[in-house]
Amino acid sequence: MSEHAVNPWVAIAYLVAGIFFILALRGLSHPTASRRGNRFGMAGMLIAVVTTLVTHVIASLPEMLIAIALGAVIGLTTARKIAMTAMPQLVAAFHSLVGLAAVLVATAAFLDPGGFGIVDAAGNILAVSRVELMLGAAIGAITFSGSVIAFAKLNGNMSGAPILLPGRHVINLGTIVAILGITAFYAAVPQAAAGEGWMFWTALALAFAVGFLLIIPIGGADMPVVVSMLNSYSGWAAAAMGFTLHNTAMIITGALVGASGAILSYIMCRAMNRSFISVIAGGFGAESGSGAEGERIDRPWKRGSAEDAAWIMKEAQQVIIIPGYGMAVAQAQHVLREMGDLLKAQGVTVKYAIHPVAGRMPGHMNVLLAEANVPYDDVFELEDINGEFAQTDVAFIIGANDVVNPAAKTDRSSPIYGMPVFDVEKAKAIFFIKRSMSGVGYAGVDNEVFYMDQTMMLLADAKKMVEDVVKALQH
Amino acid sequence: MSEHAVNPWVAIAYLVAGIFFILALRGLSHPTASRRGNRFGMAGMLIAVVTTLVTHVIASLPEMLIAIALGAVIGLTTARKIAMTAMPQLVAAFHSLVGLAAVLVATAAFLDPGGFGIVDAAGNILAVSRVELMLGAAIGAITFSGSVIAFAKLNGNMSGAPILLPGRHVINLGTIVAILGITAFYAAVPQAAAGEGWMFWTALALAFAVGFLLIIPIGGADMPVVVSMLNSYSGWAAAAMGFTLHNTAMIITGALVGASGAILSYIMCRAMNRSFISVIAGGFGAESGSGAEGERIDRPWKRGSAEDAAWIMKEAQQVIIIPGYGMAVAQAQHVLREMGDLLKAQGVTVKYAIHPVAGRMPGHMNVLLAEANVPYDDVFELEDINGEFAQTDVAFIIGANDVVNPAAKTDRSSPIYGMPVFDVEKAKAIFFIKRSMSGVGYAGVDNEVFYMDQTMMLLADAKKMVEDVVKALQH
Amino acid sequence: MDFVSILSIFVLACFVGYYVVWSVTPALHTPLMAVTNAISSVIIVGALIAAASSGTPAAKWLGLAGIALASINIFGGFAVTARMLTMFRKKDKPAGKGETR
Amino acid sequence: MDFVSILSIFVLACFVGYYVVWSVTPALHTPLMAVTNAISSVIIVGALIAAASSGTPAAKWLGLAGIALASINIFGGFAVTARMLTMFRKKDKPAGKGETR
Ligand SMILES: NC(=O)c1ccc[n+]([C@@H]2O[C@H](COP(=O)([O-])OP(=O)(O)OC[C@H]3O[C@@H](n4cnc5c(N)ncnc54)[C@H](OP(=O)(O)O)[C@@H]3O)[C@@H](O)[C@H]2O)c1
Ligand SMILES: NC(=O)c1ccc[n+]([C@@H]2O[C@H](COP(=O)([O-])OP(=O)(O)OC[C@H]3O[C@@H](n4cnc5c(N)ncnc54)[C@H](OP(=O)(O)O)[C@@H]3O)[C@@H](O)[C@H]2O)c1
Repeated sequence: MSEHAVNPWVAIAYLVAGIFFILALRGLSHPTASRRGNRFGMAGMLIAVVTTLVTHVIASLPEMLIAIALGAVIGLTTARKIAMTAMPQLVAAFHSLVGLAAVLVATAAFLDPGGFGIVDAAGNILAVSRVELMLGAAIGAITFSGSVIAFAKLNGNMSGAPILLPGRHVINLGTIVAILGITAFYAAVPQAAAGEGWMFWTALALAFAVGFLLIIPIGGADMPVVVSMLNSYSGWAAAAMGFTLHNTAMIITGALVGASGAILSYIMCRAMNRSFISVIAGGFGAESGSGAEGERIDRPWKRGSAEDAAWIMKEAQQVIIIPGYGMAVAQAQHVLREMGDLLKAQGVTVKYAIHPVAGRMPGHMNVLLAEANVPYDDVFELEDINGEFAQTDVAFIIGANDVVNPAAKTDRSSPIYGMPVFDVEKAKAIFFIKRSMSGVGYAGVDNEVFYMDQTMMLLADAKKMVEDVVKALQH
Repeated sequence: MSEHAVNPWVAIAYLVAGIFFILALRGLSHPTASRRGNRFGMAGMLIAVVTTLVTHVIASLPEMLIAIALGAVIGLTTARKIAMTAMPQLVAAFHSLVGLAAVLVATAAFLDPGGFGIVDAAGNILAVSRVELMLGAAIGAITFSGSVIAFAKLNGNMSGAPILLPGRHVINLGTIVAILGITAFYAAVPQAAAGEGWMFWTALALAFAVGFLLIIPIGGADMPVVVSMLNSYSGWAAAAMGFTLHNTAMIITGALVGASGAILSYIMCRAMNRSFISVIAGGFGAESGSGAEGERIDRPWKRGSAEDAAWIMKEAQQVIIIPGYGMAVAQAQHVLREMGDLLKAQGVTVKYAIHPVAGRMPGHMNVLLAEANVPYDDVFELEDINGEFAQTDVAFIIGANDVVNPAAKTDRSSPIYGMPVFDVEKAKAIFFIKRSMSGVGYAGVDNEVFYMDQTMMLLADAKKMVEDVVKALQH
Repeated sequence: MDFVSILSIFVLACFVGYYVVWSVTPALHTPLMAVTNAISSVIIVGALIAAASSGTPAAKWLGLAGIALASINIFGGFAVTARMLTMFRKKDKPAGKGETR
Repeated sequence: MDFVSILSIFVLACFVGYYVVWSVTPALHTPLMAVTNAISSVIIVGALIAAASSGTPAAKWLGLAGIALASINIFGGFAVTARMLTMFRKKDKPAGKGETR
């Protein structure tokens, strides 16, 4: 087949690929359907790639196959080796690659518009394609440099502290306006006049800079929102390239990914009771988990031991386990599941309760528990289990903090006021695992639950503490 | 502007109209958003009509305005006058009009293809347009004649009894195959050869006949499923015309309406625990509500009076009212709300429980209760209230029958086995309003609840009986 | 618009229809039937084109008849939907007799 | 395909995306992030076109680099999603230690 054949079957093949991507996401509405969904996704990608290969005259098949093989080896190795606790970083890293790929494609189209079929009779790039190319390249560049920073902050290669340049809002806004201005000017120039290259490269460089500038003022703990936002951007970049190439698969995918990132950011912001703007403006979450806010008045609290916990839970009717970020840090999920199994063997009903923003990424706790082979029908969402605490003997809080803070319900001045939280205070007994009394959660606020009558603090690393509980349960 | 201008703004206007229709349906996800949704729908229609008018050279504006005015008067008068209990008929009547309009448009396009811009250089109708026209006309014709029968059966102009012709499945299938065959042949003829007219008119006549033949064997009580199915068809007919006219608004609307009708049919069939095929095959529901199946063994039951009911409900903590088809027939919703208000004034908690297929149309009971000013937060769906019967003093069943029949849970041989039902038998006392002990519900089966210890039968017309209860409550 | 574009639009619209209809609350299923009725009369666009064209008198009259039928549906459908929807009220707003105040 | 068709497809796809993502169960939000990652690498189509074209050597090399980057994402994204999804199990199936049987 020749290049740019207007064969309707080609367009239909791309449409089918797009539909398969829709079905891939649709599968995620339930765990049992999700594996089939993932296979739909793979099939869609295969269709898109094969359709592209068979409808273009290919001057360099060996190189292309080598590039694919190289990517496959790196990708598969990473996917196999990565620890589940490192998922936030991995996602950020992957986004940076999508962003860079979008930049490369847009640049290639700019350099070789004929190959992409976007030239008019006079050999100039079509005006509408100029806008699409520039936007695709700019969004891709922002995604790339932003994701690199997000990766470095999440992976600890860079301090999570926000880096606040003076006048940063003005600088950022100014740069974005400059990019849009150049794009508009570029589109309006009737001929691909002199300076075409200059405009493209300047806009691209500015976009790289903006991605960097936008993300460095944002604290490490806010990175998940940022990662989701960049996910959304990578979708819009793909959609822009889809407009250029008149490719339905790319447009559908772009819209899906764009919506997914935007909705996940929204869900996170809503559950944290913060506005998206305040997250993006940056400067928050610098001190997360560092325990710097030690100026609290000393109040009495009770210390418990692993043996106490084992003894009381063994006698309980129902135990609800509430995991949080600390469980992920300590990698305590496997031993936690072991503890749950031991309790179940004693006839105790064990349930896991997961808050929508427990951990540092949507669904973070679910994946870790699943990794530890906790069956998903033992795992409950906030609204499904919150009514049960009054009939529960033990609430076992492991590395969670903000998500069980009653200040969210009572204290209007609290930064987390209005966020839905677990009603752990209704349980007969509470065990609270954290490393120290001075450590705070993501929001950096004190927690009334520490000082309640029915609470026993289990101060230690989460994994160590649960191992001790397991030992105590075993004899 | 000239005819068939390829002005992108025209296409964008139709797209906007389509999006407004999406938003109209989206509004129905909640009562408070629904009124705004309806205004979106009107705005979308206005955009579509105005766009069409300004982009065509119009030879006959006065006639067109008269036609619109005529339609407006008839439509608005009907909408204002119609009783809420007559909604099923009204919907059927409206569908028949959509179907007929689709037939008229397709025929007009067939007679004047030039005006629709669907001719090739030689002046023949394009092959793909021929298929679309023929399908649009045929689906429209089926919708029309089917809806007319459905209307007549629902409105009582025609007996609800199924009319079973011998060999009807063979006849129907044969006719449908003939229509498809003619369509294929018509599309394949290279020129608009002689016989073009003959083919179109034959297919159209056959389609009218099929709509008629398909629906007469179906019993009156199954009409709601049929009405929904015809709703779906009218959508597909609109979509087919949208393909012909390359009109985004029509395509989007067609898909929305098609999906809506299909999903509502599916919901009804699922809730009735019957397959769609068995409904369409017909012959069921002939004797609905006629009480013909009187061969039941006599078993002891208790008769109650309006005074008994008033006395016991006044003393109750919580009363759950379960309305059904009989309430609609008796038009008892207004006096029922009055009864509820009187009980509330006595400090009784009053809730209304609505089964997904109570009545004869999806959402039938909700509209009637809303008409009687029952606030929608007093109205609960099956799964939200079914757990409460054990803590409920009185279940007040008014004109419902099948939806409270425990045979659906216990008796594998019952025609309604597997349909979810209200657990009324867990309530401390049950009042059951119906006209006679011999009358049965839609499914024509006996109901264990009549004979239970805690049940009192209130035998009378529903409206009359509730009026008596209200009187008894008032002194 | 070429056929494949239209097909793509149609397929995606079917997905949208599927999701948007499932998100309708069961309490509003009757208004849903009424409003789908109204919007499916967008077929009036075809009738307008037929009536506007000066090609064939027969086509013109068919178009005018189509306009009238579709208009009944449009006005009737939206009006009856609006009538039903205004009936759905929340508890706090005093309803019924309270309205005459 | 003209611009308006593409725009229509895009707008409808946004609606589909909205609904389909909201229907994802919160427990699978992490796999969702991974799989959207994988599918957004459909941008590889553009990289393939660039690499296939014999127009400009620079464009070809950019395309090849794009292919490699997108492939990392495709293979890595789908594989890590599959790895996560196989972890989600129901109760009745014996899991964990039971697997070695
Ligand atoms: N999930 C998301 O998508 C997302 C996204 C952005 C932000 N957030 C935010 O993250 C927070 C999540 O709440 P959360 O309750 O899961 O966590 P959290 O409030 O951040 O609390 C973490 C707790 O774990 C303890 N901890 C840390 N390392 C530990 C270890 N090795 N062993 C034992 N304990 C350890 C900490 O106390 P010590 O230091 O004393 O040990 C702290 O009490 C929310 O505020 C949420 O808004 C979530
Ligand atoms: N909602 C839908 O979309 C839909 C669609 C299709 C089919 N259906 C079917 O319709 C049935 C609906 O169940 P349902 O419980 O609402 O109704 P039902 O089972 O049909 O029972 C109606 C009851 O009302 C009584 N009744 C009739 N007129 C009355 C009057 N004027 N005053 C007092 N009582 C009167 C009848 O008994 P008497 O004759 O003794 O008075 C009968 O017991 C289900 O089987 C369902 O599958 C529903």
